[in-house]
Amino acid sequence: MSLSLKAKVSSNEPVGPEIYLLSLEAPAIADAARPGQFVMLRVSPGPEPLLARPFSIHGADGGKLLILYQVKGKGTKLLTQACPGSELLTWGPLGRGFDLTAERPLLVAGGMGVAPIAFAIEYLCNKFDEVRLLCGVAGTVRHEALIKLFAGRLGSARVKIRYSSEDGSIGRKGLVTDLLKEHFSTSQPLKPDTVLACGPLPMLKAVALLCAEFEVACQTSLEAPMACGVGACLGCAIPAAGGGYLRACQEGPVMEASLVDWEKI
Amino acid sequence: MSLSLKAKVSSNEPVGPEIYLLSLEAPAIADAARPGQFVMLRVSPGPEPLLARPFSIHGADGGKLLILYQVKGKGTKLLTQACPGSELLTWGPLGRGFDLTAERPLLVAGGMGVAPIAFAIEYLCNKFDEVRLLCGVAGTVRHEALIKLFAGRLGSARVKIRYSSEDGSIGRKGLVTDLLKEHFSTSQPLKPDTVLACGPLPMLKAVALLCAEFEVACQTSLEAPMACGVGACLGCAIPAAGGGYLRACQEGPVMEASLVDWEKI
Amino acid sequence: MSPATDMAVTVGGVRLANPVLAASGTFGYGREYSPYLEPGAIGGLVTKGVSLQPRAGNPPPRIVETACGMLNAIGLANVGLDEFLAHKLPWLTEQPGAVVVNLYGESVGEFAELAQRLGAQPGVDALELNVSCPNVKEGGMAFGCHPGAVGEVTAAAVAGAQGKPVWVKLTPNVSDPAPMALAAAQAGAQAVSLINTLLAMAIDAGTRRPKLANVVGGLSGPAIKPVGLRMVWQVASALKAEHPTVDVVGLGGIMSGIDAAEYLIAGAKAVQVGTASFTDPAAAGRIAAELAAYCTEQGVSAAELSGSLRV
Amino acid sequence: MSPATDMAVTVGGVRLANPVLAASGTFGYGREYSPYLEPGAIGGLVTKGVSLQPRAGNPPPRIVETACGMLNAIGLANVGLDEFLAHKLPWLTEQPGAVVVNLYGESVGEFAELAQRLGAQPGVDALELNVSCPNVKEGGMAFGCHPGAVGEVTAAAVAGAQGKPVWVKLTPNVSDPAPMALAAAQAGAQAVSLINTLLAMAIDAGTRRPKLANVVGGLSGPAIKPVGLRMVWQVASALKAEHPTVDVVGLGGIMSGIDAAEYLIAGAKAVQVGTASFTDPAAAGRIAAELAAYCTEQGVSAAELSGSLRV
Ligand SMILES: Cc1cc2nc3c(=O)[nH]c(=O)nc-3n(C[C@H](O)[C@H](O)[C@H](O)COP(=O)(O)OP(=O)(O)OC[C@H]3O[C@@H](n4cnc5c(N)ncnc54)[C@H](O)[C@@H]3O)c2cc1C
Ligand SMILES: Cc1cc2nc3c(=O)[nH]c(=O)nc-3n(C[C@H](O)[C@H](O)[C@H](O)COP(=O)(O)OP(=O)(O)OC[C@H]3O[C@@H](n4cnc5c(N)ncnc54)[C@H](O)[C@@H]3O)c2cc1C
Ligand SMILES: Cc1cc2nc3c(=O)[nH]c(=O)nc-3n(C[C@H](O)[C@H](O)[C@H](O)COP(=O)(O)O)c2cc1C
Ligand SMILES: Cc1cc2nc3c(=O)[nH]c(=O)nc-3n(C[C@H](O)[C@H](O)[C@H](O)COP(=O)(O)O)c2cc1C
Ligand code: FES
Ligand code: FES
Repeated sequence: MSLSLKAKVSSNEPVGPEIYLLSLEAPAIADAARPGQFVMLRVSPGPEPLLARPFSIHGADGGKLLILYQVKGKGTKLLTQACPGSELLTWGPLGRGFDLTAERPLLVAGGMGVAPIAFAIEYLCNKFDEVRLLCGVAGTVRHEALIKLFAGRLGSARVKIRYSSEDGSIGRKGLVTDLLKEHFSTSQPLKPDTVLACGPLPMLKAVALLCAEFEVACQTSLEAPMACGVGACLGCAIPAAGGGYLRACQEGPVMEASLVDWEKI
Repeated sequence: MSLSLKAKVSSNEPVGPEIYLLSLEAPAIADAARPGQFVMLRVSPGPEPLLARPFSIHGADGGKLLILYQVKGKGTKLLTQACPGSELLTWGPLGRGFDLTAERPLLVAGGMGVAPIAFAIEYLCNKFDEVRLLCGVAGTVRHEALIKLFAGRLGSARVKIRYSSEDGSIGRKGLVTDLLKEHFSTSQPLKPDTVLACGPLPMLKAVALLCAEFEVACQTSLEAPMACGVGACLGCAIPAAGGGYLRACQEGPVMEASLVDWEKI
Repeated sequence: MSPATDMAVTVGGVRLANPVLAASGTFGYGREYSPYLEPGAIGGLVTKGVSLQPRAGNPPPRIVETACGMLNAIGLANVGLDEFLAHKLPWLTEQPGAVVVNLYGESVGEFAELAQRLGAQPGVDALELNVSCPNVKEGGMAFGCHPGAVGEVTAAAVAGAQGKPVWVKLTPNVSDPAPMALAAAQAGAQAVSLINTLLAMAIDAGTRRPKLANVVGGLSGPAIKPVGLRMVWQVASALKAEHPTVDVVGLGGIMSGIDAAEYLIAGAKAVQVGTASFTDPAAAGRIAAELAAYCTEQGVSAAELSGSLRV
Repeated sequence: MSPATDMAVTVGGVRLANPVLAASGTFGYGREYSPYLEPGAIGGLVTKGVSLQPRAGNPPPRIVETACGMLNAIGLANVGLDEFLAHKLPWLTEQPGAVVVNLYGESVGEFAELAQRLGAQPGVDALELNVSCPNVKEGGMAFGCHPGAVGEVTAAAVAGAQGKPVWVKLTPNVSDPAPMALAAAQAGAQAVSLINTLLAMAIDAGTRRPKLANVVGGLSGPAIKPVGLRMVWQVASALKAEHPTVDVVGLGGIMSGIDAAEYLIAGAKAVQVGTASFTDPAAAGRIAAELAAYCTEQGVSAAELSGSLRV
């Protein structure tokens, strides 16, 4: 059950260049949250900027809702100024999260795509002795914060991370799809049965294609401009494989890759 | 010469309920400022609220521009949140200030009208051994801050203040015009030759009428909604005695009472 | 809060517990917002525009934020009449509050057919004809800019609607909406609602492309409130003179109870809350409560407030 | 900053050092803003509307702030032609930058007379006919909503103007401004400028009175930018097809160099900065500099940017 409330900011700290970790007091939302779901967050009480911003739930811990966000434009810039104690109108949890029933899930994150993936990892760590993540970053400099975050919050012995970086400064030089291809080719017969992916659109597209090629189920967490977040405005249309559109906020943000028309998107 | 600059906030402190004293680093504006002039101040860098707010210059001291303001609506509310170190787009000094060449000036302030009057008093204290002010307030509770301010910043031996209050809690019970009438009747032959007044419109109107009756010159500092502050938009129209309109920002804010059509205003 | 004043109104043939409705296209089919509003908090809702056939709508991007506003080019995506009747209307009928069905046809005949089939539904309280959508090629705004076309569409719908009140939703993309309102009234509409969105556009200077795939879209939100108020006042004044029984439903940029009050003062009998619901899913309910508080404070009923502008 | 790219444009028969002009009614007679702008910072200015006789304008309040916008009902207050020629134009003539005189008549004859007397002034680079003011009873918007009237006024002004370029300022209070633009072009205008303000209204719920003494006023500022962009694109597309030598001057809500770039991309050859000057007296100069920086970054000249929208 989703609900709307004025969530008090517990903390809102930079964890890296242009990347912040926001913690909100929103027990009712945190308790109901499942990995892959998101919330809508109003960054200003006034009419400007007008619309709420969607953010994945990065964690839900003791009544606190964690959001990991990157400064992109005026809304996220304003958000950095939200002081502890101030209140932000928040509604959620929203949308369809990851289906975490797979036997041998493989997580794939690109850049800020880690935000929801981290929540999924926590969840899966309760279920499996080993959780595998392939993580693509630009490099240690630009994504130092994310890498630190993994080393820290997700640094459980159970999480096995392999990195790729565009500049070669960490892990394999190249794209995360290179890692994925390698993984598919070498992990036989224990090839993953499902890939759970979040990241930039070109990455998701490449991941979806690769999964199709290797006949592995694939769930992608997609972004679209959103107004309502609750399925009412029809603004967040994602072209569907069968023609027509799916709503990122309702049939998504996590969608089976096979349901998406990756050509039109 | 007026100019526009990003003025750094030196301090912005409440001095009473809903009344703040703002100090801005704006040497070029402060140096040029004369009593009765004003500045335009942008309270937000974004498009909302859109227009700058006009504020009288309350003082100009060592490169600092002082503004005494009351929280009225969203703009002044936002202004209370301007932290020291932040910058506010400011232009000025603007408009026609008080003509301070009179031999026996009498100052009359109602409520927040004290903001520009205080600057005029400082100026006149350099010229005269005694400066007389009639000051009308609602009462000691609502206007405690203003009264303290007088006792403090203007508490020079040269300033002779008489109060009136609507609730009788300080000075004479009644309106400041009662004091003024009394003063006119009893100060012969040293009746003031000019009244300099600032306050709410009904007060200014009553002061102007009284001055006309006692044949004393009267300068009133008027308010009008303003967009540009520089004489360009023609938004700040004040009905003129001879028909037509005067611009509060250009022919005012201080206007000879005889130039104003007090019936139409 | 139990308002000390009477908030009930009868508008366009429909009795409402309070004058606040949710606007078409911004409240889905009602259920989307049920987690966020107390049942009965608002007077009712206007559904997303229903067409005879399901419509997929325009390609994305469909929405973009602008200064104190937003553009949308949804393209009247909707589930279509059959699906609406089978799966959306039954739930709506069970809820307290009026159900106004917004409908959209590509021809006069389609409007008539929609009115006929929807008019036959006991759960439907009124029909709102969308002759003002800026985001579709056929029908929509093309109808809404000509009094003759508005009259024709309205007459056809009224004839089909079997006594169900017909409201006509007017476009702001005209010099003066009054002739359209008068044409609708003349043809039997019991209310006109305005404004729909202003035809507008946004450009990405980085890519030099339109920000909407549809190139143009409709502007809504606080930015347009002054235009909405002006048009409601124009139309209410015109109707008062010539068709005093025909009501005005006002909308455009309503974000607070005070905004709603302004529309009532300008001459609306009820209001609709649109984009505000996107900025706060509980907005419509909050606005109804704020309006009641305002009326109590002012000591007027909602009906008395309507048209009380002192010019 | 010395822009690495060519910012000069020729628009409506006038050569501008850069495509940013100050808009009529928002920049006085130029001198009011001289303390705040470097000489030559902008391409030029459009004066406050000049009429044959001085006009006192509407009673106050004349302005009110709205969400990301403002309403004005100045009522074309101005010093009148004689005073303008005697005391405003001489100073303007000495400044760098083009001088476009905005003029307003209550009849076709007045427009012709104004055009004749102003056209004879060497210091005047072009005339801009205001057929779109929402705040006056006679003329103004009444002319601007009918292609026939626009054509007639334009033809009369062109005949009087002794070869001085005539621009026509169009109203947004129409369904489609293109017919007005085509009529102006047909009648000899060398440019059309749009948009003027949107007819609008604000109400004080406390007093239940209009916030403007004139009841209605014109909406300007960032709130209207999406409407302005749409109309500029519509008009530029129409003129390109039928009168490719007639230019578009775009305005409405321009607050930054990027906003200005959007208007150029939509098809304007130059832009005007209006309400922004109220929010920052140096806005027009800043916007010209930001636009130059954008053009340099994108590696295009201002002329190349114009009409480069990829739809
Ligand atoms: C379901 C969902 C979950 C998300 N989760 C996260 C998250 O966990 N952390 C995070 O940092 N960001 C997340 N985002 C993206 C985030 O919503 C946008 O970065 C944010 O809305 C930008 O707001 P802004 O005002 O700063 O930028 P704006 O000024 O609005 O725009 C700046 C730039 O960002 C782009 N942008 C704006 N909105 C979106 C959007 N909804 N999706 C993608 N790009 C956009 C614009 O096109 C523009 O180029 C998520 C988006 C969605 C749809
Ligand atoms: C020349 C001049 C000098 C001024 N000096 C001072 C000063 O020294 N200290 C001070 O506290 N205030 C001063 N004011 C008034 C001040 O400008 C307004 O209080 C302020 O603009 C209100 O802004 P807001 O956003 O808080 O209110 P808004 O939300 O804009 O409005 C709140 C209320 O204030 C009224 N209001 C808005 N603007 C004005 C205005 N320009 N004049 C009068 N009422 C207005 C509105 O009608 C409304 O009722 C001065 C005004 C002028 C014209
Ligand atoms: C996303 C969206 C979808 C809309 N869909 C419809 C629709 O289907 N039918 C209709 O008559 N109006 C539709 N509208 C217009 C609104 O009902 C309303 O008239 C307009 O948004 C102005 O009100 P507002 O400023 O309160 O949003 C839509 C508006 C938005 C923002
Ligand atoms: C206070 C004010 C006065 C105006 N006076 C005139 C005028 O005299 N003649 C004219 O053609 N336009 C006039 N305008 C319209 C502007 O030139 C411009 O078209 C409009 O404000 C939209 O641009 P903006 O959003 O950048 O302000 C005026 C606008 C304002 C705000
Ligand atoms: S964001 Fe409104 S339907 Fe998805
Ligand atoms: S405020 Fe613009 S002319 Fe006075």
